Amino acid sequence: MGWLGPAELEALRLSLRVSIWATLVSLPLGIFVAYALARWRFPGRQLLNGLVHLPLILPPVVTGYLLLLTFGIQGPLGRFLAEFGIVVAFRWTGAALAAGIMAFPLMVRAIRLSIEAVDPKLEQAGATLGASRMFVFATVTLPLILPGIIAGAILAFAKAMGEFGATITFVSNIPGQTQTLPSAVYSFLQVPGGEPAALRLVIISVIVAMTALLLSEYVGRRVARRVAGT
Amino acid sequence: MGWLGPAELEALRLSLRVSIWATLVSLPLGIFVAYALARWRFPGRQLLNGLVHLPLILPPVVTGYLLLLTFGIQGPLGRFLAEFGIVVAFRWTGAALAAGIMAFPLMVRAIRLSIEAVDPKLEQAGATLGASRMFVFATVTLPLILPGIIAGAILAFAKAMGEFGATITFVSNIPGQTQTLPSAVYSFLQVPGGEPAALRLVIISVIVAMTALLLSEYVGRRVARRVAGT
Amino acid sequence: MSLSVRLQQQLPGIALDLEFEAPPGVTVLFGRSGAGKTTVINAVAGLLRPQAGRVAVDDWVLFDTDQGSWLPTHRRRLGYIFQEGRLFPHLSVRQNLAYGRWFAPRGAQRESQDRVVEMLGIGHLLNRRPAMLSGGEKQRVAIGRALLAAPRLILADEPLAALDEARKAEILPYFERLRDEVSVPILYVTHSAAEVARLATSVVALQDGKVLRHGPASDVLADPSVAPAGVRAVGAVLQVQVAQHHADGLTELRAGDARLFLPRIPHQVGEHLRIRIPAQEVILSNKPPEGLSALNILSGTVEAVRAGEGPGAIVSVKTPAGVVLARVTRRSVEALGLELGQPCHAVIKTVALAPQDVGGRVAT
Amino acid sequence: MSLSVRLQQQLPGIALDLEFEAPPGVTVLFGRSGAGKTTVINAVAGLLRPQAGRVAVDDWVLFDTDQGSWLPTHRRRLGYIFQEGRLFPHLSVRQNLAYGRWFAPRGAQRESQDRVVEMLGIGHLLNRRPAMLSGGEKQRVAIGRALLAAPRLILADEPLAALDEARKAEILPYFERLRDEVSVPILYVTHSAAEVARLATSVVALQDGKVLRHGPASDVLADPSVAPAGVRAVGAVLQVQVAQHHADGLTELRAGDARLFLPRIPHQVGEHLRIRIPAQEVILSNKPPEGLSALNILSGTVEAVRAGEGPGAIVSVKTPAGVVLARVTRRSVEALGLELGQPCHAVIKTVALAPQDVGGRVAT
Amino acid sequence: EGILIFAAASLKTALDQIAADYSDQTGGEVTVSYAASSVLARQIQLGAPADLFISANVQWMDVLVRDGLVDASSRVDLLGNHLVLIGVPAQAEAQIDAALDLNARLDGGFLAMALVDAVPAGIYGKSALQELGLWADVEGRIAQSDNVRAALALVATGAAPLGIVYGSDALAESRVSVIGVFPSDSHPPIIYPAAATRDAAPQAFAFLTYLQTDTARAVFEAQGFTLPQG
Ligand SMILES: Nc1ncnc2c1ncn2[C@@H]1O[C@H](COP(=O)(O)OP(=O)(O)OP(=O)(O)O)[C@@H](O)[C@H]1O
Ligand SMILES: Nc1ncnc2c1ncn2[C@@H]1O[C@H](COP(=O)(O)OP(=O)(O)OP(=O)(O)O)[C@@H](O)[C@H]1O
Ligand SMILES: [Mg+2]
Ligand SMILES: [Mg+2]
Repeated sequence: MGWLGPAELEALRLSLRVSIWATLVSLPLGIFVAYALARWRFPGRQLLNGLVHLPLILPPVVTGYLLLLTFGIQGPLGRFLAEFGIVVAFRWTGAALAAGIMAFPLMVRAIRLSIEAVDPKLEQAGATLGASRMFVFATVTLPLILPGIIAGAILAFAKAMGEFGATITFVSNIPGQTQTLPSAVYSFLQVPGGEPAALRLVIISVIVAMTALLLSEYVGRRVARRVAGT
Repeated sequence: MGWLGPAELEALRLSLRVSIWATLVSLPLGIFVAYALARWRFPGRQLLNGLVHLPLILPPVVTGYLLLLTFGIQGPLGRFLAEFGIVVAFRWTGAALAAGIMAFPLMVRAIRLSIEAVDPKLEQAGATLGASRMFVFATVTLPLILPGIIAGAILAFAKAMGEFGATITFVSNIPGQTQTLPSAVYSFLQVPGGEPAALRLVIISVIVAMTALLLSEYVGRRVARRVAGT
Repeated sequence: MSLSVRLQQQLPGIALDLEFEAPPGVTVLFGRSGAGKTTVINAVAGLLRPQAGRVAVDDWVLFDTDQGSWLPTHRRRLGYIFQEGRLFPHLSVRQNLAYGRWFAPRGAQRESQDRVVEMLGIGHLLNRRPAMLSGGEKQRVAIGRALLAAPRLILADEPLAALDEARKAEILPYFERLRDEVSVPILYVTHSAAEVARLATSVVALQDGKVLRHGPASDVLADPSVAPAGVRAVGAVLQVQVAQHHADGLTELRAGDARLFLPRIPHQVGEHLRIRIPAQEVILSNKPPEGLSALNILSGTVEAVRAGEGPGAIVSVKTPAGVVLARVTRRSVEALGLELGQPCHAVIKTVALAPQDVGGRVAT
Repeated sequence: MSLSVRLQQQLPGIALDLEFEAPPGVTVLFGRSGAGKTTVINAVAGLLRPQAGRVAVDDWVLFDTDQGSWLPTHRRRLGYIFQEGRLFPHLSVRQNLAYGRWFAPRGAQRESQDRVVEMLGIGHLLNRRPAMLSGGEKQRVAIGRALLAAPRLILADEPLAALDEARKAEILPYFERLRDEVSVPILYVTHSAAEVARLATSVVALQDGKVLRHGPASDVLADPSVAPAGVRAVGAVLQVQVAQHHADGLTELRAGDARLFLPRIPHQVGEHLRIRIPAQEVILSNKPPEGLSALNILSGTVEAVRAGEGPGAIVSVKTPAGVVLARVTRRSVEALGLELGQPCHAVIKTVALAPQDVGGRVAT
Repeated sequence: EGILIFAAASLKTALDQIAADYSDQTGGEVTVSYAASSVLARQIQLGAPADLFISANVQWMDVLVRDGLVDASSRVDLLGNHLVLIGVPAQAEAQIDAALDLNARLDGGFLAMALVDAVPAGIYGKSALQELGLWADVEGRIAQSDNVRAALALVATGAAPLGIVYGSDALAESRVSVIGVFPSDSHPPIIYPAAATRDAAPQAFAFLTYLQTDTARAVFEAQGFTLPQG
């Protein structure tokens, strides 16, 4: 990677860290929300659904601004978290939060669709054998939706790798802290002669995201075949 | 709508036009690509898959820039289309093109997942009754994936409503031609004290996108119930 | 343990409204396609919440809409064999079989897995996935999975329909053993008259969501008005004991003071069994028959003559072996003068008593 | 039209390697669960591409791996009744039924939809979706859908397994009529001996992917070594004509120079039929029997005695009505001295000849 | 401990170099977060831990001064810039005055600018055109980008024949030529103000001073910036 300067390497490392954390931390919640939306009928279901989709609909800058207002140093949630020693403002954790939130709708949708494709009759069969809802979920539903979870997670990862607008608006563009690859690309594009450097970074991030996507296709297909037992 | 100035109304109307066209025009292609990715094995399949996902992975500005290079007045495809009298540069059609391309991966993924959930045994049953592949697709696969298509289309619409980075880079911001709601929001956010105006526009676009999403949930569920016959 | 069921449920096609008591043993639900059999079983399993009703095993209430009580499916300790298998596609056959064991209470009486596997002939399939099984293989695994869950209530929806005769003949005794040894109530749907006759302790005949007839198997089956099972299923059940195995491949049974021959059966000398003698296989004679190929001739007196709507009649003959039923034509009833108290001889072909009709062990 | 099949295919469990010719009429595939029956049918349908083989209807080649020819499924003009229904969930029953009609060539001989609907008893279901049907109802619709596609080749995989006896009895004649009137080859999988005996023109017995025995139904069924169908299915088929309907509910048949009585059947006087007389229902006597409830006594001479491995033997008796098979014990064979050329009397219970065993019209 | 500077994105090349020089000389560590002035100002409003703010326009600095978020006494007008009219190389150089026939030069094409009501370069450009009496001629032919670099890209790729950008931007782009420089009295002075924030670390003042040394100014000038008059 002699091709990349230390600052750029730093940005790549940070982007990977941010995206991986964003994906892993939001995954359990994503599965839970997807399941709730797919299988439960409860008041406020549509509200939850709308909320989940919000980051997809809003211009990223607006999402970033709203994050700044709520999770910023003076924001209500920001202050609340700070009491537990968790600071996200202007930290890489904040970048992960922004990326995670921006990727969340994609993750939830992918998982939800795969849950809806599971035949409830199989879950019923599990229940007749004595398995509680939780156990049926863990042993029947979860394995069957594994391909969907993988797809959703990788999609979220790819989206997180590319996230820019909300991140820079929320946690700024601080090298080593919050300067992810896309932010670095932005910085280069703002100055004369910065295009080659920007292009280099774009190629890097495309390679990373593509690798993840193709890998997920491959893994997803293998898992799907294992799951279908063919 | 006395609440909105004429320029803002114009932006809303334009956003709706751009998003609806982007969705409708890309839908047939989206279904085709989703089907090819889900059911066919051909060389270059992974390449196609990667290409489809590119807009998701690239920073929007980069996508916009690439669009400018290929579909711009001087771009090869731009000049090619111009021979047929189709000009997209600095036109609302260009905004629709950008929005459509940005939303395409989401649309394809949603439709693809729903195709993969269709039991090939039903398609086989159609074949034994004498239906060709095309006919089976039209009469069995298509109706069964209708909920997925609706979901994918609305998702694409919502995404198109919020698209900003690629659009402004590609077709700029020409009031009445390419100034969509998100561009207007961005403008307001650039100047001190512009927040209330920006908020107003954000609320409008959220209402539109949310209505579409909830409608799609509702229609999707009804269609799914009709399809499942329960 | 006995199962009591009361249900009311409005369906698009029919209105379900029924009530029956299933005594210990096998209660066969039968009725034409669409009569509501699967719906009843699903309600007992808790997969369907009926508009009104109550289901209880003794005084363990599974649900009671009057009291608003409802036990979720997984607490009902079921073994449900579905009409369509429903194996878990992502688990191997072995894992499918093991699924229910997780939840069986520690002390629960439980089948040995090896034994069930052997009986079902699925030993060579244990490492396969369901997608790689044939239709019948799937159903066999589904049966095994339900049985291994140590259920307190077995629900079986046409469990043997997809199986070949030979396999049926192997699995039927297993259900019989369950019926006779374990006190688990079994609710069993089948369209096969042979299975009804062989397994049923009691029979519930459904028609359009209502109970058409309900009672001990012998009563319901002997009733020609209950069309669905078919008159061919009518038969008498005799208590017998294995007396001797002969060298020419026949087994001799002691039935009361009489003897019966039938093709060799695998039971040990001295064992007590029940055998079903299909009414249809019995010929009556008013003279002691001679020179017939039939080895079993029981002499007795006519106890009852029931004429159906068709050309046939069911004649009960009291013999030293017990009461034997014979299905003959009304024309023969007149020709032979078969009246109450009249002495007569029942001729039963040896080969008509195939091993299939030999019931399992009887608690002595 | 006749169907020729040659296949080789390696499966995880078994190696399929077989060849057979299916003459016009119904060719029943049977064999134990997992023997490869569905696999064969799928290869004929083109749903599975075998490693090697050839399938043709007369000289219309469906595929031939030697020549590399392969007709896609939808050009094979099939009517495939699947083991698991496979109805289109998004279409109503009516639309499911109509699906195949789109593709039938203009001039194709085609069943009237009304007639099929009535026969299958699905008239009241036409506007429902498959999810609202019971298991048996689904299967009936699936049968209708296949039949209405005007197929040139019918594939049926246990089509009646999910149906009740009464419904089976209603649908079987329909397959018989297809067999007798339309020259479409029918490949039919079943585990029911009664269906085999009733429908089969020829029988292909499969075991572990190989053809165990193949030939006309009567030959294969009379062969005790072909275990799967069960010896109980052995029987003789007689050509008869309806002579008279009696007032007491019996129908009199002319069989050669002899007469047979059986419970009233719906056929018209003068009609030609085939009836199956199960070997098991026949008792032999070496003296003219008297005072028996059985109305049918055919006198003849012993033509052959085939002893199986068990205690039983099949005795062929040449009577004026045709050859009748009787299954008796070897002990009886000795006791009665049943040897070649020996005169004897075959006793057949009237009620044993139930309408189920009466075949459909015979082309005269 | 080092200091964190929030700086307008267009300063990146120059400021990176100056910060590196400064570190070499003093050992003091300087981290710079580059983003749009509006984004940075808003982050400071909401508690960002920045020590120094360098804005690309006066308004946002005024807002922060008004809110008491920056140390008003430390405020300096650090840099200035020219506004230039650029074109594809075929365009001849010309005097920028009221006689300029922009429409003839556009020849039906668009004039690329930054957002004329929101982004500083666009605001300056609009007032210059108004001052010169050219605005009415071209008002309907302006393609507005979200930042001045994107406007430059429109001209560089040939999508627009003319554009109005900063002199510092035009300098390094070989695909465009400068047609002429707008008279500095045709628009409000272009000023990059700098100030230490309310809670700035002491080193921030040192660096602010360093920015005004001749060494630093030389670097800015090499990148095409001018020094503030007076
Ligand atoms: N998709 C599959 N992949 C691999 N092996 C299979 C597959 N389907 C079936 N088999 C195996 O191939 C053999 C033949 O299966 P097939 O379905 O043809 O049996 P069958 O005769 O139809 O049985 P049944 O009467 O139980 O339906 C079986 O041993 C089965 O385990
Ligand atoms: N999910 C459903 N929704 C509405 N009606 C249904 C549903 N399932 C079945 N029915 C209808 O309810 C009636 C009873 O169905 P059920 O499945 O209990 O029949 P069954 O006795 O099990 O029949 P089979 O022997 O064919 O399996 C039928 O008339 C059927 O059409
Ligand atoms: Mg049922
Ligand atoms: Mg099969």
